Amino acid sequence: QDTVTVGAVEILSGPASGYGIAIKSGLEMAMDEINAAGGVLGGKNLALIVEDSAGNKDQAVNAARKLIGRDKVPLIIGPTLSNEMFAVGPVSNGRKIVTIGTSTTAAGITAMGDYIFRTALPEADVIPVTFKTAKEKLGVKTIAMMYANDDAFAKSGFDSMKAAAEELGFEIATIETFGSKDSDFSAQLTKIKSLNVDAIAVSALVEPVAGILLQARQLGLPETVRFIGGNGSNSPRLGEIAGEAANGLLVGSPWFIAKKDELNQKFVTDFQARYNKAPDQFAAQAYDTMKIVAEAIDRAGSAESDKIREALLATDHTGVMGPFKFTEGRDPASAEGVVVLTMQGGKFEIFE
Amino acid sequence: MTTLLTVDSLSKSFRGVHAIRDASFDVTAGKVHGIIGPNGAGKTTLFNLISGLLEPTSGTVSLNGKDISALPPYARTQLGMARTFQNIRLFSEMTVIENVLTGMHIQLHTPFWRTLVPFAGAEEKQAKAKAAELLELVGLADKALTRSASLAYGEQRRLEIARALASDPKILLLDEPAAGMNPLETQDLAVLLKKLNERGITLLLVEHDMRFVMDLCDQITVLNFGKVIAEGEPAEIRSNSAVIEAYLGPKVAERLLKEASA
Amino acid sequence: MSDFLSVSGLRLSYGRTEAVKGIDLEVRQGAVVCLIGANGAGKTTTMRGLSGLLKTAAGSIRFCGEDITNAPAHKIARMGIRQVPEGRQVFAEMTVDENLSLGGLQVGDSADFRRRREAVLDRFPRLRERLTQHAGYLSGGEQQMLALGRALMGGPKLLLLDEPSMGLAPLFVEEIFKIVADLRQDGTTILLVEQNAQAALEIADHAYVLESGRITLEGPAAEVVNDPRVIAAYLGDH
Amino acid sequence: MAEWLDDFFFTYETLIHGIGVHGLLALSMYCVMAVGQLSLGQAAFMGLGAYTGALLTLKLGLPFYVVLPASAFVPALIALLIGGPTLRLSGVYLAISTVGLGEVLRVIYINFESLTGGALGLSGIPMKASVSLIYALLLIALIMFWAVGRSRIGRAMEAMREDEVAAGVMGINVPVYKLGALIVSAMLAGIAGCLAAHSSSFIGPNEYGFETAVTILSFALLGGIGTPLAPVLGALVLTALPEVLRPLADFRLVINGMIIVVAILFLPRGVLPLRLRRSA
Amino acid sequence: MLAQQLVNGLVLGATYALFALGLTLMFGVLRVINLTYGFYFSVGALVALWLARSVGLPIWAVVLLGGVAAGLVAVVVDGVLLTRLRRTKAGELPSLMVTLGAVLALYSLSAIWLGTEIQRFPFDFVDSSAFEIGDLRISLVQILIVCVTFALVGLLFVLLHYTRVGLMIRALAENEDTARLMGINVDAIVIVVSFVSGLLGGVGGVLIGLNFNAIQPFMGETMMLRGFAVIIIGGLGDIRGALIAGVLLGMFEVLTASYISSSAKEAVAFGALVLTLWFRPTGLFGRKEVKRA
Ligand SMILES: Nc1ncnc2c1ncn2[C@@H]1O[C@H](COP(=O)(O)OP(=O)(O)OP(=O)(O)O)[C@@H](O)[C@H]1O
Ligand SMILES: Nc1ncnc2c1ncn2[C@@H]1O[C@H](COP(=O)(O)OP(=O)(O)OP(=O)(O)O)[C@@H](O)[C@H]1O
Ligand SMILES: [Mg+2]
Ligand SMILES: [Mg+2]
Repeated sequence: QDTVTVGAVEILSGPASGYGIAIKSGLEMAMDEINAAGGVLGGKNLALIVEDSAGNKDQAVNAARKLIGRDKVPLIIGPTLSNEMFAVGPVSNGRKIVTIGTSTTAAGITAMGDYIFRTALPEADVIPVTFKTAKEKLGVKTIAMMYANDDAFAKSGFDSMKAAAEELGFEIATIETFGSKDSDFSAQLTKIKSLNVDAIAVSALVEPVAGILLQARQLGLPETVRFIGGNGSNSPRLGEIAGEAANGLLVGSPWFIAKKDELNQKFVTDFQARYNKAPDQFAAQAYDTMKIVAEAIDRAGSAESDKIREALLATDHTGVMGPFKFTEGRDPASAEGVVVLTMQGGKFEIFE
Repeated sequence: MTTLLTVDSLSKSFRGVHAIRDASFDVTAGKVHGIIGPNGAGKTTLFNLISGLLEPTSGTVSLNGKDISALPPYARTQLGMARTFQNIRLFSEMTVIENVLTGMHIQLHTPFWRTLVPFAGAEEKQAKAKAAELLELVGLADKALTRSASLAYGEQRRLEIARALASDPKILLLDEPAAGMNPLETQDLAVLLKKLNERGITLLLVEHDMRFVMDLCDQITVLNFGKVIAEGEPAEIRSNSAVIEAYLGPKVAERLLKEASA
Repeated sequence: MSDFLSVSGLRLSYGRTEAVKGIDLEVRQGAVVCLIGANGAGKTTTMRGLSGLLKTAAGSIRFCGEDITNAPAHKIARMGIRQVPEGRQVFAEMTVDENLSLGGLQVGDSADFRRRREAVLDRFPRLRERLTQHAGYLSGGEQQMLALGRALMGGPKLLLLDEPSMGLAPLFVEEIFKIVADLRQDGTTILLVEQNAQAALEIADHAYVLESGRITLEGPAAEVVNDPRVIAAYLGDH
Repeated sequence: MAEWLDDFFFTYETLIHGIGVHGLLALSMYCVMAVGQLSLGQAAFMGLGAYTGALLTLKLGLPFYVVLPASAFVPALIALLIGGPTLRLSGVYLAISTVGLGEVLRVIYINFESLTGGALGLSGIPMKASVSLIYALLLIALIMFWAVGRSRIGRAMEAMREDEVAAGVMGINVPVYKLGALIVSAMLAGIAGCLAAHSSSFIGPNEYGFETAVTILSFALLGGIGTPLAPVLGALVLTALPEVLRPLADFRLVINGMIIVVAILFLPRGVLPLRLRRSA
Repeated sequence: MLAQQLVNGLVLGATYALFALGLTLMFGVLRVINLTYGFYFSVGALVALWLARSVGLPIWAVVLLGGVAAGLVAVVVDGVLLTRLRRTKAGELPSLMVTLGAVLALYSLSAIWLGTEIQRFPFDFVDSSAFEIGDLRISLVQILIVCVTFALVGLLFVLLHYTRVGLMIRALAENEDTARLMGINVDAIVIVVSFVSGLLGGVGGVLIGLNFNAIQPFMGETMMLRGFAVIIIGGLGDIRGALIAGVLLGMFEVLTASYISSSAKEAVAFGALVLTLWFRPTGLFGRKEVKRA
């Protein structure tokens, strides 16, 4: 046997396929680099089977089961969404198959079992950093909060925001919700406008965040009112869609496209060359994850799930996101790499 | 001579159109009672009021002395009333015999799980036999298994009658049963209706074929603009000047008179 | 002249059941031709075939020198063949007035249109009273008048009447036959299906008897009405 | 050999569960469509069953044989409550108002966080729904519907489907039949929801919305409603198709959609267009 | 704030109504629950986006051509999917199912082809300035949406109720065979209706895409539920009804969000509107089926 095959379950079709496709790109690029550099376990090729979940939890489970039962993979990367992970986790964990989420930031994921890991930094680690910066450097005191209340990812981000805000003694003027597929936020924003807050914290995926920014400016919300985003806002697409309206938004990120280190620069250039578009953090996290997995397989000296699991716990990797270790609880160990970014003229830059 | 059905000062209006105005009459048990009147006089509306498809604006309908004005249609059927529709309303996807079987709904009582037990469908078998008999009666026996939508117009009319008969009604309301039938078929229908009447079914009949009506009816009520303008035995009706003017026309009246004396 | 409407070897079927099994018909311009037959004989089917609502399985139909076999129904209607369908088929959710306008769609000239509309309303005063009412709420007989009026609005060259007297009060049945006679006076050709065979044969020039999809008898109406077979089968003992 | 079988079963377990559960949902759809109603509320009833079941298991630790009936009971109760007013509606009007039920429930699940977990849903539901249980229930439901369909009740239902007014005149108590059908269908959907929850360990508030409602309807439309078997067949096809087409990768949903189109174009009454045989 | 919220509600309601116009036409006349309608909405927006970006056409041309493109797609889709069913008189439900399958295929195909990432019109494509009256703000695009919606409602109403074509369209809606007997070229009218409803959907897609600045293949899908709600509440096939129901729905949502709770927005809006149905079972303007016993 001269290949080691791992599996991935991602959203490749349907409205949310953008995320899955970015992840798949990151994974495949990393895999090719690994193979070009001699593969794993002393010369075996690393192979990847990516199955589509279409964003549906049953299909995600079906895909995972197929990878485990038919393709006999020892390890699964994904699925893309937290909801899917909650359904897949018990199944793969029950079969003692390592499962690594690269984009699932909701609370409680890794608690599902000993075989469930994640490389995505939970919002709970990133948001306090952002909020603290906002308080210290901008003197924010009263904030309004908005989140997509039908989305597990956004909700869990919001929970972290609320905790951080209370911790820092912010006055919460109002909490507004919306649906993750909404495109009109004028009612909520008009209400917030009348409350004269210093900042607005938003937890949602990038599409609604962009809509909120555009409509806020359109409703004449002053530029001095800062937006603070969660993980969902951390995407170059925000600038593309919202343009100037996104100026001044703050977001904490474990990764930043313009990070100066050599590894990252190379990743960005290669990615751009290969896929003809800039990588986002989903691609970056996936890229690192694949590298982490390859290293773990090498260290395990075998492609058995149990051994990979042991090896993963001992991960000490430096990737495009920075240094990476797992905690006992199989979450990323530190939020040290988190930088606070701000949006200017459609591009992120480091907030000073 | 007991009164089976009583219509008492019944009125019905639709946003300004007074379709029935203060109509009253009795239908005697065991008789054939005709309702005639010009187009738009309110005959079908009257049937709809009697069978419960419409709620009267005022007035009452009683069956066997019991006020049934507030009962829904199915309850009236259970009390022994059945009807046919002027603009045919068959269950068009069903076969002919199934239409008839549906008409027997209130008489069948076998619980549904009995269909699971082989050879337990005695009641259903009887029902089918009876349905076949009714089809024989209306001359549709050979079409029992065709889809009712594919029947010709006149055949559909006869099926309507068979279906209505299936509930074993005490009183049968027929809205233009002979429409679309040729004179010979109409005669056959008259024979059929007489037979039914002899079996004790009271008939309430709307029809424009005067030969048919005069031949069959014991009593006739004439409506015009929703009002009862005349009532009586056929002989009285065909010579009633108001009826002749509003409805029959002199030529038909004359012909009827001639036929009656012949 | 005999080329006004001629049908030869016409076969029509619904799926696998053949309802009209190869009939020949001839209608001369200006004539009233009557088609009689028992329930299910195929009279309505024939009418639907002529007006193009049913595709012909075999045979040909020629009208005014043109082959209209399998021509689309709207073309046939525009050529001047108008059908008063069985069961009236008024547009229930439209007003009486709109129904009439639909009949006169092809009459471009609005003076002509108004004249025709007046003529129809004069003929059926009941419709004038109900002009703004939804046709679906009309009584059966009123709808029959509307269906006829609607066909007349089109100024037909050939009128296909499928049981026009059905559901009409005696006074009105007379009226219908009078209308048929009037129309013939005006030069309209009429193909008439009637259960009231006696009356129909009295005004018809020519008659066909249809039995189970085949023509079993034809001839001048005056002869057909006295044919013992017809008397026995359709006219009854009166 | 045994191992091979085990792997096979592992691979398709969720699919096998899914087909069974969807079969029950298809029957619940069939039940309302059989009386001529068009409901998009089946997903909502399913959600009620799922949440009821999951909560009783997770919070109260009740045994499954108590949980399952309870998750049929709650939707039935709701069906009874909304039954009165909705019975006046027909066709698409009814359908959209039942979508409203689903949307209202969704908002409740999202907002009653302390109980329902909000958007995070409920996870860690023990997998108590075995394949044999699911298919036994499906089989029982099928047999019942088949029996009802062949009886006078089935005839009455078909009559209502074709012409309610005429059916009423035949002595059929139309409102009671409609309400009964709605309640039975709600119970079935509730059971299906409970089984689904106990076979996937996680439920979320967005799983029972408009899309799911349309999916459930499509089981009946693809299969047909002439016999109770037809919608179940529709559920089988539509559930298995995305998995069967997995090798097509990106194009699998495209092909999936085209298969549906072609099937309906040539079989507009569904892939099993038969009618239940009643009269010999 | 109330004034601004009322404006917000009006604009949102107008977008709902705009979306619903073509849908109600298609539904009311062709009697199909056409799920591909959302796709026409997307097509309009995507074509317009392409024209604005690559060809650099001005806004009016982009709106028009986006609409025409969507109309043509609608004609083709209708021709391929529904003619056959119509000919066999298959009824509403099979056509629902066919369009369900088609929509799955079409969306997936366009997602493969175009990706699902949100795109937007160039930043300077429309004047983004807004009118300000005190605290009240309304942008040019919003005014455009409201005006176009009202204008289209007016035009469509006149078309359907006061023209010969409208008469033919309504006749066809009711009884195809009899319409043929009146000399109406049914196939041609069907094409006209598909085209017009596709056009309306496409124009809606362009304008709403401009307003929210979020264009992607699935954008129509998320509007469908609201669209159905609007046409049902307004009464199937009724143009005024679609307008009024759309505006009411928008107002309800906005006012609920601002004065009750944004998390109750959908529930209150849907709940209240379902209640309307309970009181008027065929929608605000829908007639009960004219059918006598
Ligand atoms: N639902 C309704 N809305 C408005 N008008 C109605 C309605 N139902 C009946 N009408 C009117 O009431 C009158 C009586 O109609 P009805 O059908 O009872 O007449 P009829 O005596 O049966 O006539 P026919 O002999 O032609 O069948 C008609 O003028 C009709 O237009
Ligand atoms: N839609 C249909 N599908 C299948 N068969 C049909 C259909 N319509 C009519 N038929 C059959 O075709 C034959 C002829 O029917 P048609 O309606 O032409 O008879 P008709 O002479 O007009 O009778 P009537 O006097 O009752 O109107 C009948 O046997 C009938 O069962
Ligand atoms: Mg009548
Ligand atoms: Mg006929």
